Amino acid sequence: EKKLKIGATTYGLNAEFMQLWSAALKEHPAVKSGDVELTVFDGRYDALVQQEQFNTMITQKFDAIIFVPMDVEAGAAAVQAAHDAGIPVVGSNARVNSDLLTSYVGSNDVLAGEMEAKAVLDKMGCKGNLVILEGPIGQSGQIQRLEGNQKALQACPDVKVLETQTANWSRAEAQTLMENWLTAHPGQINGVIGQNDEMALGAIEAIKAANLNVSDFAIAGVDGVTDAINAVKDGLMASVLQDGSAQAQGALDVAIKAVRPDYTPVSTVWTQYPDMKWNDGKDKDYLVPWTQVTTKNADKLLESRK
Amino acid sequence: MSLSDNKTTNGWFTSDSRRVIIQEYGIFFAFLLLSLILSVSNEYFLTSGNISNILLQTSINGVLAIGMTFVILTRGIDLSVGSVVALAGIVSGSLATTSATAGVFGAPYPAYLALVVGVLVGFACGTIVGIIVSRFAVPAFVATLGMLSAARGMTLIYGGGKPVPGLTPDFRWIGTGNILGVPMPVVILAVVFIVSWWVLNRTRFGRYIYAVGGNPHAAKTSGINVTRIRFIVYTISGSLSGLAGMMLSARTGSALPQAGVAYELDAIAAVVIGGTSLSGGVGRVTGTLIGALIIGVMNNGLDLLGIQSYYQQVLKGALIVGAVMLDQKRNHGQ
Amino acid sequence: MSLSDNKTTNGWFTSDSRRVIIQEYGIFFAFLLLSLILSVSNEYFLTSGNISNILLQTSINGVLAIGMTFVILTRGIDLSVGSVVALAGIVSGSLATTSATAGVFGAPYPAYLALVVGVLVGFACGTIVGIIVSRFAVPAFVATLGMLSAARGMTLIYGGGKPVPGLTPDFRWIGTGNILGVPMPVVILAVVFIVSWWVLNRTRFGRYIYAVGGNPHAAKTSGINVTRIRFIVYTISGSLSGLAGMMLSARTGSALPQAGVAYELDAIAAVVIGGTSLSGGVGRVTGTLIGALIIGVMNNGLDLLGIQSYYQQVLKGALIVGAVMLDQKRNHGQ
Amino acid sequence: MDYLLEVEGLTKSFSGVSALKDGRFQLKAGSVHALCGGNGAGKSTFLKILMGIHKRDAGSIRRNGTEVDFSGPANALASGIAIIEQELSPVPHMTVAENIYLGREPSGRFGGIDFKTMNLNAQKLLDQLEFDIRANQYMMNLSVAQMQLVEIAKALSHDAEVIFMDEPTSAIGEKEAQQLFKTIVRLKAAGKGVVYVSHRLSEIFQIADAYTVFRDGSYVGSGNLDAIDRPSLIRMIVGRDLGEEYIKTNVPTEDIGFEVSGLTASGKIEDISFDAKRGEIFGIYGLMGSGRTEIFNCLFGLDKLDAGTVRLHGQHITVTKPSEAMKHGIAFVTEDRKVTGLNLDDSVRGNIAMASLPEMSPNFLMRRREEQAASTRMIAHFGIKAARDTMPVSSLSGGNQQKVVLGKWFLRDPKVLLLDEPTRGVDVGAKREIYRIICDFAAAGGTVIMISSEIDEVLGMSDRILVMRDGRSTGVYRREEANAETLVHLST
Ligand SMILES: Nc1ncnc2c1ncn2[C@@H]1O[C@H](COP(=O)(O)OP(=O)(O)OP(=O)(O)O)[C@@H](O)[C@H]1O
Ligand SMILES: Nc1ncnc2c1ncn2[C@@H]1O[C@H](COP(=O)(O)OP(=O)(O)OP(=O)(O)O)[C@@H](O)[C@H]1O
Ligand SMILES: [Mg+2]
Ligand SMILES: [Mg+2]
Repeated sequence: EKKLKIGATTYGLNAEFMQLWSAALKEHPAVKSGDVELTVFDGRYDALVQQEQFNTMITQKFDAIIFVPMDVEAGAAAVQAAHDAGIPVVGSNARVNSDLLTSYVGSNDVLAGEMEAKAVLDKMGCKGNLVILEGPIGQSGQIQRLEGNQKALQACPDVKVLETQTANWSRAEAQTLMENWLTAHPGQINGVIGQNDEMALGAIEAIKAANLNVSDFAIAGVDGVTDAINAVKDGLMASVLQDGSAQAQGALDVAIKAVRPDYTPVSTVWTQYPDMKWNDGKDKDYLVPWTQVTTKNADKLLESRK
Repeated sequence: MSLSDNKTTNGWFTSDSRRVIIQEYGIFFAFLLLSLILSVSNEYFLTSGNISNILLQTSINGVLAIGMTFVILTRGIDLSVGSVVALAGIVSGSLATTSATAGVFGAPYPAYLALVVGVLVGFACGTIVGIIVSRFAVPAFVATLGMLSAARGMTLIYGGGKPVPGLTPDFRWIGTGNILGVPMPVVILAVVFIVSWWVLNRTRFGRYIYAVGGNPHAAKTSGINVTRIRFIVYTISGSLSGLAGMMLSARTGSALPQAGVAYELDAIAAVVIGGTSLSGGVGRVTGTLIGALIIGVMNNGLDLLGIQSYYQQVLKGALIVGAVMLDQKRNHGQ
Repeated sequence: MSLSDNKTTNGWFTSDSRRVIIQEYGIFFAFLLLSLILSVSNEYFLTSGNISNILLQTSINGVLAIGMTFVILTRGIDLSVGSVVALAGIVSGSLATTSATAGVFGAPYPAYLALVVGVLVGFACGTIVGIIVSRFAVPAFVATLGMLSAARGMTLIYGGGKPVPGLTPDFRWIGTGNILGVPMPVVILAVVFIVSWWVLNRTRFGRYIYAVGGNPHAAKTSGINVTRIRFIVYTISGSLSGLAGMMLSARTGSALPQAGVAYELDAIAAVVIGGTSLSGGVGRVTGTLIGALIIGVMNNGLDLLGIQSYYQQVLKGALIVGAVMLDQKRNHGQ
Repeated sequence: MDYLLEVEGLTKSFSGVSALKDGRFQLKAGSVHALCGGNGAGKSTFLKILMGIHKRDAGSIRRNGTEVDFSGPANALASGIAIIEQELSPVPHMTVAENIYLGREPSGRFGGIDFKTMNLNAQKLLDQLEFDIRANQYMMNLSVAQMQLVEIAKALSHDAEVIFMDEPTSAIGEKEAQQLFKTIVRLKAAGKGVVYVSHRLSEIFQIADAYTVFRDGSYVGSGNLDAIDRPSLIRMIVGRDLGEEYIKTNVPTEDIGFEVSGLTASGKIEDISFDAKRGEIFGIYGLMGSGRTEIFNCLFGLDKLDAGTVRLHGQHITVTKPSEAMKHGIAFVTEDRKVTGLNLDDSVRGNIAMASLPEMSPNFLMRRREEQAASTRMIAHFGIKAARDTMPVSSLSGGNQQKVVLGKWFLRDPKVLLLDEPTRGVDVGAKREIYRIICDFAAAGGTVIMISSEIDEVLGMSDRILVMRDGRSTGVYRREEANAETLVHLST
């Protein structure tokens, strides 16, 4: 049987999460065995660059494409182009607004937003003031996690949101922002919702620098990056793990299936998450469950990173 | 001051025009070499489909870089192009969308109207920058850095931070259509290039630009309205950025508020690689086009070869420097 | 670039030195005005805690901008500072981490060792750039743009795209510690500033930098080794970027591969706002410090006032331009 | 005996165009050696090679008998050679003292510079030369003439054994020139060697001992100055006999062409009034900094005037910017070709056309053929020596650059010509040509107003002369009633 040529384009590879995602893709058994020849493209945080990479893959007659779009809307044109060329496209990790996707393998960001906000609100006892550190405005992660944040906040009408501002997923930016907020609202901030771990970690550093006690704050993030797991272990924050490896490997399984009708999945994802059913690779949406990071599973999670 | 403003590194202005000429060919030579290497390394590189890809990928940066050439020739710089791309894209997109939520009242309007408005948005940004630079003598770097920030902010405010999806097919034609098989963005780039070449090389205004960049004192003493020329180049760059913004949104199918981030670097790089001096007065728009093509070919080629992203970044850095070094070397050699 | 932007208006070199001096005070005046407005609008602005915040937030950009001043004074530019920040951060971090996976063999090493290595990494990047610019006559923009890309790539390759967490407290001291209550980053900025001021204003090397920027030909005929001066400024900027990279990772607690993106723009902005001309030969490191403070105060103040990020961007653009315009206006007025 | 410098067979070409074919010369200690030749003869190139600024293609240079090969000016300086370059090269944002001692700053404490000593030394040097410049002034605030004086002081401060002076007096006044000559005499007495380049032959005969003549890059001859007379030297330089130096062919009419009254720009000039007739050459003489250039700047709209009226052919005109002045038919040949005259990045042709762009492109489009024809015409008219008119003007010799500036303004067919030091750096032959062209222009009914620091030139060319002192006019004198003494007297 001929080797499959499968390409993946990600919105960008410079941050840890996508790095883990793409590393997992390369660890997929079908890639290791040589059945699949995999190329991972770096979208360089530009929707147009991703579209151009689609064109490159179409030119080179790739068999299937895995797509982590930079933007919800702008990815649609790229998917259309691949569809026109008869190449199946499997979405992963981030949503794209197109019904031409073969499937989507990712996690529900609304849910994550809700989970992290809940963790913060629970610790605050459903009262007090909090601040929200957002991702870059307009990205699907930011939009959906904010939706989830607000859903959880509805349950606690007494909680006041003092500030909502973007720190662009960046720890350094969040740290600066938090330093300034601590000055502008002295003694008033009880909780911090970071839409990702990096920003939550930045807030923690700001709190430390202001000689405040981090455990007096309710802080949460999303993703489960290594630093965050360590922080959870130290009781500094809460985090929910987004299983990028499962998203990546699951997506590849679905992509292979789209080309080879007789394929059965070879990654461990499907056994690891029984809630996520393979359903013969025909589902439109595969949602990898979130895992709350706790002091109990932290070490195990860290172990799996090595 | 220009008393001593010799732009070469070694010794006086040793044979500048020769340098310019060789530079142009020199960089063309670097471009050919790069293309040659890539076509040997990858079977797809020279396919018509891929060449069309490269040209498409070059078109937006090419248009921006040509506008930038005008500005840099007068000793200026325009850092705002990327943000203006986004602003013009969003504003014109909101007129040309079928989406009920993202469009302005009455949208979709005819594509030509959206296009005119998009160019006007760019023109307006250029006008503001131009006034600040030419009348208030604010350094171009500061004025356009301000616009970089402000135009991005306005983009986000205008669209509420959300993209504008569902652009009409008419509007998208400038990104996806073609004329006699040539993709529209490439046609636009070609037209912009030819007109610019003609303006810079054949018209009075073009002469003024070189004169102002070469020696503003002498230009002024020769009766040239230096302030006006300085002003106009920013409106050109702004308008072309507006055009590029619409090419971008027409290609991607929706207008994005985060479009065009850091595009100014690529545009300036194309200009400088093409042999135009950042100190003004010297350069050719042909060089700029080749510079943009080098960047396009490099990005395309490294992706084609499937080189790992991290290594790509290192290679790109080395290749850019290498291309220019080759060029300089040839000059020195002679 | 803006070689003559502010010098053309009336004939000859009308009283430029007066202008330079006023420029420095002028921008200081803009800084005071901005601070005044903010302290009136927000009760917390002038608290000692907030002043300390501002200084902390200015420290990294300040160090980078001072390095950049050396380069710009010789008519150069250094776009690579942001990437070098990341590279030096990751490499030194990998020596100073307690993490078993992210550290190099034998880590954690003593903090001073990591610090020396971090500065050396920056120095090495500066050396490469310096050689390319000074020996091969490649325009600084191209050479440092190449390094911007290459150093980022090397950072990602070195750390596999992962951050280095768990930096030792000793190492973190340069970011979080303090001397007599003054935060270490502020102390570092102060030391860097004082040394740079002294070098630029009191030593031969400093005057040679001005001479090379002001008139390379005159410098050369006076027996100054122009090539060497050009080379050295890049090693200074590189080393200071290395230092800044460690200040950053020490502050945030881990070394991130995506650290420092676009820092070059802020650094150049501080230099230019501070009155240093991109065409070299004119400028003061004091101005640069004030420029960095203006940026710091602006970011801090807008956050304090709780202004929405979209509007912040528009305001920031307007304020930067406004500050410089005020400054220019005062000059013209006199 | 060993010569301080002995040069043979020096060759140099720039991108295939030969600038110097056979440079030869011997410099004795304690002598002043005049290097003579027309514009573009290769004098500056020759000196730049000796100074290590340019690399030679071939030839030998012996310094005190030993073969040397300087890789840069630093080496030349180290071996005791200093240069005053033809083109001024100041570091504008540094003080006079810093410019003078660039590269040789006195050390102070902690490895710093001893600015106090440096300023003191510089001031001492300037005072000793009787140059009226403060050492702590910024270079950019000086006039061209003052910058030239600083360059002179800088070269002298090196205490070098050999000093090259490439047209050091072309931009300065009579008084300062005499000051320089005194210094040269002192240097000679101290056993140093001076190489002196100038197109003013009277200077050469005043101070030089020996001469070497180049023509078209080749050695023509050399000898002692007391063995040659002025006409023979001129013949060697230009290769043919030249007639009378100043031949006036114009006759002033009674029509007033250009009238200025009460011109005032505060702090620079005050209450200047004069009128120039059609067909007249109206000279303006004054010492450095007396405000002559300022008059022109005001008339041409480059500087604001505080008071005063201007009439052109009887019509009242107001000028606020150069383009307006140009519309009225005024042309202005500025004194500093590098700063206000030329775009050094552009070609000879482009520079000639620079002030006539609207005329050459009535419909926006450049008329290339017309442009080419115009440039060919001006090159022929002024005898500009350039291999092609598309070569950059920066690669022309100084004198030829000056002619390009003249060509640029003559091309406009002006009614009124404002000439500020029009023959700066132009050789004897070409000077005569330019004088003839100016006279023809006046004879055809044009009005010429000419500033010159060269007393002979003002006296030889002008019909009437306005003398400036400290920003004021000390009167207008007819050619017949003026002579060198009166002018000097009135101007000081
Ligand atoms: N950098 C250069 N590139 C090309 N040609 C040059 C360059 N410098 C000088 N030349 C040419 O070399 C020739 C000699 O020039 P040079 O400046 O030595 O003349 P010169 O004798 O000093 O004349 P002048 O009296 O006008 O100063 C000229 O024809 C000039 O055009
Ligand atoms: N850039 C300047 N800044 C300050 N003062 C100046 C400047 N240029 C000229 N001046 C002064 O203005 C006055 C008139 O100078 P101007 O140049 O008109 O004199 P000039 O007679 O033409 O002398 P020169 O021989 O120097 O050209 C002088 O006192 C001079 O010092
Ligand atoms: Mg000469
Ligand atoms: Mg004058």
